[in-house]
Amino acid sequence: MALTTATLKAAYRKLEGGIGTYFDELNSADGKLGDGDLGITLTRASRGIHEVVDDLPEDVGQAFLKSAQAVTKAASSSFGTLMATGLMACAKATRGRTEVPWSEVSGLLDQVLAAMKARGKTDVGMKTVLDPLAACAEATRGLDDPAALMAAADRAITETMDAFRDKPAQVGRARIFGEKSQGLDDPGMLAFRRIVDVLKT
Amino acid sequence: MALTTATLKAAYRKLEGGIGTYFDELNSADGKLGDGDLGITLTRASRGIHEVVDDLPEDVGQAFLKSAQAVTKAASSSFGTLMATGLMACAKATRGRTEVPWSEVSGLLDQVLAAMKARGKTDVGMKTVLDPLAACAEATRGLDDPAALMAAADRAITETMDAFRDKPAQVGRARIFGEKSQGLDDPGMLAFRRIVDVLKT
Amino acid sequence: MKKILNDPFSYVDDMLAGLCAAHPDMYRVAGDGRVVARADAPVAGKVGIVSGGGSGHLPIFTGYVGKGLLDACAIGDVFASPSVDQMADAIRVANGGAGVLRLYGNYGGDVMNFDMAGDMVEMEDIATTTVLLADDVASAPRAEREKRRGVAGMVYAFKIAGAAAEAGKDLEEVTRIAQKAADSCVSMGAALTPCTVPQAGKPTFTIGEDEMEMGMGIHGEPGVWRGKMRTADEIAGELMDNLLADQPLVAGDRVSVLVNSLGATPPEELYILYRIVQQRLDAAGAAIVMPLVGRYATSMEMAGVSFTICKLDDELEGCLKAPASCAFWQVG
Amino acid sequence: MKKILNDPFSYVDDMLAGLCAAHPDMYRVAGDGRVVARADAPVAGKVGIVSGGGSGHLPIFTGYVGKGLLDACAIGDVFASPSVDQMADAIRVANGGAGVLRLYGNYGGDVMNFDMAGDMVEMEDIATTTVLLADDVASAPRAEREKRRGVAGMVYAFKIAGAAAEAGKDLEEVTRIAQKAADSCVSMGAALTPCTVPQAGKPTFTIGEDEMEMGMGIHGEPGVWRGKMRTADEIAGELMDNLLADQPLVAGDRVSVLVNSLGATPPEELYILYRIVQQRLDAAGAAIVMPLVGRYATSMEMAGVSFTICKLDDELEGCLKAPASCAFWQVG
Ligand SMILES: Nc1ncnc2c1ncn2[C@@H]1O[C@H](COP(=O)(O)OP(=O)(O)O)[C@@H](O)[C@H]1O
Ligand SMILES: Nc1ncnc2c1ncn2[C@@H]1O[C@H](COP(=O)(O)OP(=O)(O)O)[C@@H](O)[C@H]1O
Ligand SMILES: [Mg+2]
Ligand SMILES: [Mg+2]
Ligand SMILES: [Mg+2]
Ligand SMILES: [Mg+2]
Repeated sequence: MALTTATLKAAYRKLEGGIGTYFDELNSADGKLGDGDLGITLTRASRGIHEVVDDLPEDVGQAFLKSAQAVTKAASSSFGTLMATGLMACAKATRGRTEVPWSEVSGLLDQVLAAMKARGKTDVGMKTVLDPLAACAEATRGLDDPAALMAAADRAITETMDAFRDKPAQVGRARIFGEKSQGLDDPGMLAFRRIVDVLKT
Repeated sequence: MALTTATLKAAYRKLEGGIGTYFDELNSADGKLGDGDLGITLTRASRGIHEVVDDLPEDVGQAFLKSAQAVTKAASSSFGTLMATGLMACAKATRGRTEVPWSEVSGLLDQVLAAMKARGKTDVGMKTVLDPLAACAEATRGLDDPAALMAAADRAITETMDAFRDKPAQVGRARIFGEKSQGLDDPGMLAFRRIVDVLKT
Repeated sequence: MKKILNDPFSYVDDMLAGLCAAHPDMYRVAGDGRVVARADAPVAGKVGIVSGGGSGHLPIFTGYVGKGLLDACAIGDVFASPSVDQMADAIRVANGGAGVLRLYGNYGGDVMNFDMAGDMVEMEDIATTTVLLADDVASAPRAEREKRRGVAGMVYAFKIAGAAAEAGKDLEEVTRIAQKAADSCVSMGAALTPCTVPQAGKPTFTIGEDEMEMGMGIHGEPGVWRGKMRTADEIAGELMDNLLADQPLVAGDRVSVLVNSLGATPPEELYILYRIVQQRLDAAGAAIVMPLVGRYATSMEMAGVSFTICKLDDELEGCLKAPASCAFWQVG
Repeated sequence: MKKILNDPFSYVDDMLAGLCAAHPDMYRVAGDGRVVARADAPVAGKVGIVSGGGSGHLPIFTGYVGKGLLDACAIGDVFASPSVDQMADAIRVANGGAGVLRLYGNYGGDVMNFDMAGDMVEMEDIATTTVLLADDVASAPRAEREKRRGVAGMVYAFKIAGAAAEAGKDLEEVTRIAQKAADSCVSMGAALTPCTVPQAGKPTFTIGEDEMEMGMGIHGEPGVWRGKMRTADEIAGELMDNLLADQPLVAGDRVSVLVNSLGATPPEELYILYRIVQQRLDAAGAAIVMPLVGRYATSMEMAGVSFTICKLDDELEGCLKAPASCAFWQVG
């Protein structure tokens, strides 16, 4: 079994149906440490993808590219741009293929992480969405079953969030809240958590 | 007996002591139909006179002139300017004299009224301070006893205010309130009423 | 609404001190401190133009002292008339020997005081004339036009009369042109929130969180109706309806238009309104000349807006476009 | 606070339509409608300067498109970054063949998007450089200066870089001068009330009737302290203390200073504050050049103020005083 454009389409449709549940939660988590638009950003991103999902080509790389472009247009907040950057990295890695073995997921996450680091000019360990992402890349290494991949990612996110909760934010708008951010989840991490929560159902 | 600078000084001091009682009442009456500064205006006028009252010259005309100038400086709202205009008219009529017979009061009021009409570019009958003033000029005609003069003025004011209360305002800021002004005393009439109330005690 | 100030009773004096400190090349204080004059006033041989009124309306009145605009201005407390002496001082400092035009808004107290000030300086052989702005169509019907309040139309009158004086016209001519400018302006406004007069310490009126008042004056004088907030396009439409009914336009007319914030309303919202202003003037066949969008005549931090239409002929248009400069406005 | 609008979701588009309708000689819409360019852009052979950011800060950013200022600007929703595509379009329309400087405020989303936009146009052989404004001293200590938010210092950077580009300097020179201008600016603000982002429909934060927040950012980002309202002189004194501690001045220094309203605060109150600004700069022995007092960088109808000190050398001073014009500001 492998990741195809059909897998992607199903995931996007699931996200579109489910992410609304977390709209207020994400806005208000971002409101405590930033500008309160993170729920809006995810909704806009999934609406942007909605416009293209029916027409995504068989070429998985092209499908990723089209979704990256859609997110760029629809959601220009930091998280939206990071998402688009990650999708673009996937596009590059899967260009010209209609099937991507599940065993490559961990490696894809490495590419995503590298692209986001470059775009965000930051590294892991700063209490951002990069940290659960890095943990997922590690935790999924060597796995090639979608359910096992999902379970490993799920655990990795929980552990990372627990580990970072009491540290101060060091990047993005949350940085200026300094000590106030200790004890609060990074909004971007929470957003990642919720995306996986929707996808795993 | 006659009106002298000593009479004027006593009246000014009485006013200064007593007008504060009506500060809020006059502000709020003016607030209903104008800009709510009529209590402030009378207080400022009497403070202005306070600055000069000790030095008022024996020449009644000069004493009126000095008080007119003091009011002009201190109170530049419509009512203040009308007061100064009235005092200036008295100054002209009494220039060079140290005693003015009480029998001339009615004639003085005629002069005051004429000057105010010219300054305000308006006439009696429009529901302004001019109406009780005109009534006082009439009511005091032929009288030469200060107590009788005061009693006649007092009655004339009451009658005029009763007669005008239900008419709409036609001049000044109150005009634009149109029908809303019916049933409400003109603030300038009320101010005149309160000045006489203080002086008659 | 919160205000940045020291003592409410020093609000105006502190403001004038800062204004003249920031722009010493433009403004200087004259008289007892409540007169602001062009730094180079009086300009010998030029007709002087003075205005005056209460503070709290910047740039009106004080701000428009400058080349091609006013020569001097008498400044009262917030929303209160200056005194006769201050007005007389303003006239004196503006007098370059060619006489002085008093150009100001139609408010009872101001009129009586400026008249008295004119009587005073007459003894000093200064010739004066008067032109009153009475442009607020919401404050009286056209049949009683002379009773209307003066509002943002002053901006056009100052600019046009200022250009005429700068061009060397005599007192009679400057007065004629100023009167024509005043007669060419119609204005109307709508208020959304009150403002706070520092000495009063509380808002000048109260209004519901979802209410607005159409036709309100710039000191909170009553308007035409109070009711639920309307959309931008509805507000603009109603203001234009009233202005065009009062002063109809025909195809080929040339007008300038001022979309003015009363203070807090941001330029973003003025531009939203401007779309409709333009549509309506286009529909009437009128050409728009030098539209003004911004804060030209305010009531401190009041939220709200006013529209002024100034109908032009060649003479007025020439004066409107002539160079002028003050700290708040520069033309040419 | 009440807003004049139609649909919150059309706020920015309605605003841009009105802006370009009112000033067709200045501005035109480009790209997908969320780019505003100089009417005559691109200017062949001239280095282009683009900026971009969220709406709701007029005159910043869009308003400063004009001769001697910006060539184009990408405009997001209120307080939200424009998209990568919009930024790329702004760069394209600004490109007169001599390269384009991206000059904007240090906000994470804007930076990522402008970087991405730069990557896109690189493929089209447009050379680009970047200078970020990071002038808000309240947002990070000087040791971490590159993390500071960009606020009203942008006004100086736009003006100075714009003059350098207008003078025909090449991309490297314009970038060097822009960077020097950005490095010369320190700013700090204080907020008294929030504002309302139309799509959110409620105020961005709450604050007590008698409270203020010192050091707050222009989107309501947290400041240094929140507490009881202070007097104008205390507020001005504290802002100047912070600015002068961050960027000390010595006798003979030349500076410009911007006393800026965040929106609702009227010019009267800016001038009250200016007295202290001038006193403190005089006491430091610094000469004030071309002080700016007004609404230059706002947060819609927020009440509050910011001060910016821009330390000048001959090159910066020359650029600051060079002619420039847009609908909101005219120099020379
Ligand atoms: N430079 C960066 N590098 C990595 N992650 C970042 C960066 N900036 C922001 N983020 C992530 O994005 C989240 C905020 O996203 P978003 O609300 O879209 O930001 P904003 O509204 O400030 O543009 C943060 O919680 C953080 O996880
Ligand atoms: N033109 C006028 N002629 C006669 N009386 C006038 C005139 N204008 C105002 N008044 C009187 O003055 C009163 C208002 O005084 P005041 O509050 O000082 O006016 P404002 O504050 O509007 O300048 C009115 O109630 C009226 O009696
Ligand atoms: Mg956010
Ligand atoms: Mg955001
Ligand atoms: Mg009054
Ligand atoms: Mg008054």
